[in-house]
Amino acid sequence: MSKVYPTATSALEGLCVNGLTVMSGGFGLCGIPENLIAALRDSGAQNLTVISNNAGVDGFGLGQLLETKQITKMVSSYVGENKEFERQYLGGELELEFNPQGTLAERIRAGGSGIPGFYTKTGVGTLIGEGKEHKEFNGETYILETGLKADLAIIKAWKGDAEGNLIYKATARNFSPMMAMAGKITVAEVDEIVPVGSLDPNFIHTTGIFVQRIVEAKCEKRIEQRTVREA
Amino acid sequence: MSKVYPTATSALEGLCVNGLTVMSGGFGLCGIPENLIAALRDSGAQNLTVISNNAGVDGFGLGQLLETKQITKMVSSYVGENKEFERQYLGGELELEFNPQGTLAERIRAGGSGIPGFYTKTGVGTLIGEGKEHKEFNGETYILETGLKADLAIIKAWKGDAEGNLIYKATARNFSPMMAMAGKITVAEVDEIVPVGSLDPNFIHTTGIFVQRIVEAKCEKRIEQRTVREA
Amino acid sequence: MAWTRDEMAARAAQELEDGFYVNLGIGIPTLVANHIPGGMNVTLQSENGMLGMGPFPTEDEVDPDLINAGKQTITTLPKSSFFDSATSFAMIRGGHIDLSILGAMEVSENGDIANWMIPGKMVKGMGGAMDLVAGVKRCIALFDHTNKRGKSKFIKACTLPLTGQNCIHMVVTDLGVFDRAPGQQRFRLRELAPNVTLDEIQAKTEADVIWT
Amino acid sequence: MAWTRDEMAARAAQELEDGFYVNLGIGIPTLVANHIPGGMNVTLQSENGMLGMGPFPTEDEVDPDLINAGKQTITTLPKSSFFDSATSFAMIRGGHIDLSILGAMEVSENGDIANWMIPGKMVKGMGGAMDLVAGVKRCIALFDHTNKRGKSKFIKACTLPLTGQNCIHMVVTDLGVFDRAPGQQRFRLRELAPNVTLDEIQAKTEADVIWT
Repeated sequence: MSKVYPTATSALEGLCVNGLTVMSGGFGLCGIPENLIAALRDSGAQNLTVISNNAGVDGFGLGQLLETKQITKMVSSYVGENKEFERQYLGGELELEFNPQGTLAERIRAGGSGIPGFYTKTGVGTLIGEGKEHKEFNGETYILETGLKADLAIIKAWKGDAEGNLIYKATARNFSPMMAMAGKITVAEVDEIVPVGSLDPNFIHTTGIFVQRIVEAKCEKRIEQRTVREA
Repeated sequence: MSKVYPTATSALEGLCVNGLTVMSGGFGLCGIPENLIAALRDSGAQNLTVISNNAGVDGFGLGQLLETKQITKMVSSYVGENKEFERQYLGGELELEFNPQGTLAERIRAGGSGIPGFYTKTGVGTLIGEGKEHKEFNGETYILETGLKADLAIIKAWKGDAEGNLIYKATARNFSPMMAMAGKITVAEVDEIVPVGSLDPNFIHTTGIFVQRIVEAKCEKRIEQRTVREA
Repeated sequence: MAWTRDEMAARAAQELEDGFYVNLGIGIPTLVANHIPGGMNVTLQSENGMLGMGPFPTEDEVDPDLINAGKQTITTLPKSSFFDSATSFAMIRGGHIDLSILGAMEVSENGDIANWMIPGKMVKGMGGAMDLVAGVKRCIALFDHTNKRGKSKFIKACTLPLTGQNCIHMVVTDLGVFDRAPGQQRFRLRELAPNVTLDEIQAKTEADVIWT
Repeated sequence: MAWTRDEMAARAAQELEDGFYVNLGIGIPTLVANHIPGGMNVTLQSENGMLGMGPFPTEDEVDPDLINAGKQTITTLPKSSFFDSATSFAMIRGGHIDLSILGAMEVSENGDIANWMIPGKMVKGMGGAMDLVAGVKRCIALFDHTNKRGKSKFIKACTLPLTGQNCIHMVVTDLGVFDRAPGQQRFRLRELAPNVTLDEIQAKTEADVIWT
């Protein structure tokens, strides 16, 4: 029972059903599972709820799933970079649930860790706190946030092995380690599959227990804000 | 303002007051801050509450603080290896609060993460659940556990730099990364202080923001259950 | 003839499946590691922060920084990974471990387990046991059917303080095997140890189970 | 003469201290990085998962896997470290960041801030702003004193949906500086930009502050 799949399409085989809740890693376009997003689009699965910090850009990343109207609901912290998103949202075609970024990250970690709820100060006294349980601890007010899980998590890592052990590079790590935990099935695409035993056990970011399938795939790695200084 | 101290004693200077709540890293005797424990004992600070998965063995690790009766209360998951502990506990000299090991680890992480409470299934229907708030999520019952913080966290790492960045070795990591987060002041003893920039930023276990003081010190690393097979 | 401890471990090992992540408790459950079928990829978790536990070290390989949850020196395997205790129990609490095999002082007919505390005696603590029984997908209790005075340990209701409620899915004792499918309330006798009669096991079982 | 954006950033940078861990918001706050006094060890956090943010890369150094929270390409420093988003916000929520400097649409006299949403317009989202104002030890709001129509943005009560309640400790605008000590309710005028008169700043401030 190998975890290694030859292509992004085969790595999603049997998983892409209508109505799926999908977590998708990445911050902006950094660390997104480009090939798995494209494969999910090609699967034609409809009526998706997508949990992702951002919504991609027009025509790239999750923007590809928006173009084809496969997404019904987004759970995100920031969605600024996407005209098609704006059009669908303002037109009432797309449901949107904003979460503060740290609350989103912690909800995903909680979901993967068997924690159905936790309290946070973030959002107290704002729209985010409305309708949520409030509770005092040591004289301060907190709100209850719930754990998030997904039927499918698609993430991007730098290197991985056939056991599903993963390492990430730089800030491309972001949400992927928690999403790996919170997905009922987690599929990782990696720049490189390396032999089992070549990753140092002290420095594995996501252990294989959280990863059910893995595929090596080449990423374009588009940059949103190329900012340089003089050499 | 350097984080580096020349000795364990100097690294605790000004911190060892009576009535302190101290977190101490390690699982059994694996990954305990041997030198900082000894320095805490030598400080003479009384009436300590110690949060640590275990309580050391007679005369070593936290056993040293028990011998001198500096500890008033322990918060632990397992304390089996210590006769002096047993004597003081049965004699009513020592208060003991048992936490399930995973609840203890998560309470410490929560304390360091600004999360005052979270729900868990662990302990529902047992003594651990008594007197705690119960709440249903999706038809299942959970109990509320609170975040833990400490005035002082003493931990042990493998290598560290002057910025307080740390890496741990093998299973000596255990509770230390969370305790580093939950200590108002965190002091780390390391096998080796290395130059800033020599630790790979992708593979730092505890970032310097969680570490206020660091000291290089030689550890005995006593083994509790030396178990070997034939070569 | 009842099963030996090693035979009990071998029987429990039959519940392993390829690709399983497993946590083995201290005592008899540790022996299960010796009975993992060849060619089957089973990964052992140690709750102090490791996946892919290897065998005990040779004298040369002993590393004080590398121990299991029983505080014994161990080794790594090529697939091993280390992590902190919060991540370790996120794994356990979050239902990522397929199987936990653990010892018991008492198991009740509704799947409660008591294995951490005897009132009046010095209590060592529950360690990770409460987290394991609450979080792991499937829990097998492995224990001697009766105590030293011949009294059943598979009983109507636990008399000792519980480790967990309604969390045991299979019971393997020296006399036989009982299980219940997810959602089922009652255990059913599945297997008798060689030369153990139905009469004998019934006489030694206080729990109300399905015998046929 | 009111402060320029760069002068505002320079003034905010005077609040930095050696050893501080600081999160800078998008926009004017980003400029604060250019005014860190030489020899002062200040570590910049980027909430997408980095401590020790370095300068923008040269063309050769550009790495798509290395960006800041504004999605700009950046570089590392010798002290840098990377971590996941949950750890990043554990840092923020847990009060480990010493200082956050962020932009604002409105700040109220009791320290509320609104900077994420204008009803009726397309809302991009709060990103990490709500976590930052709720968690960081000290928050400085850096913004133009009035909007384009000359209306005060430092007001009695925010009219826009809040980002956080009672969380701003210092206000730096193009006209001057206001602060309040921990536990104090009201802000006090601390400093005027060069050639800004008390009359002018009072006329442009709706918030009830202590002027002397």
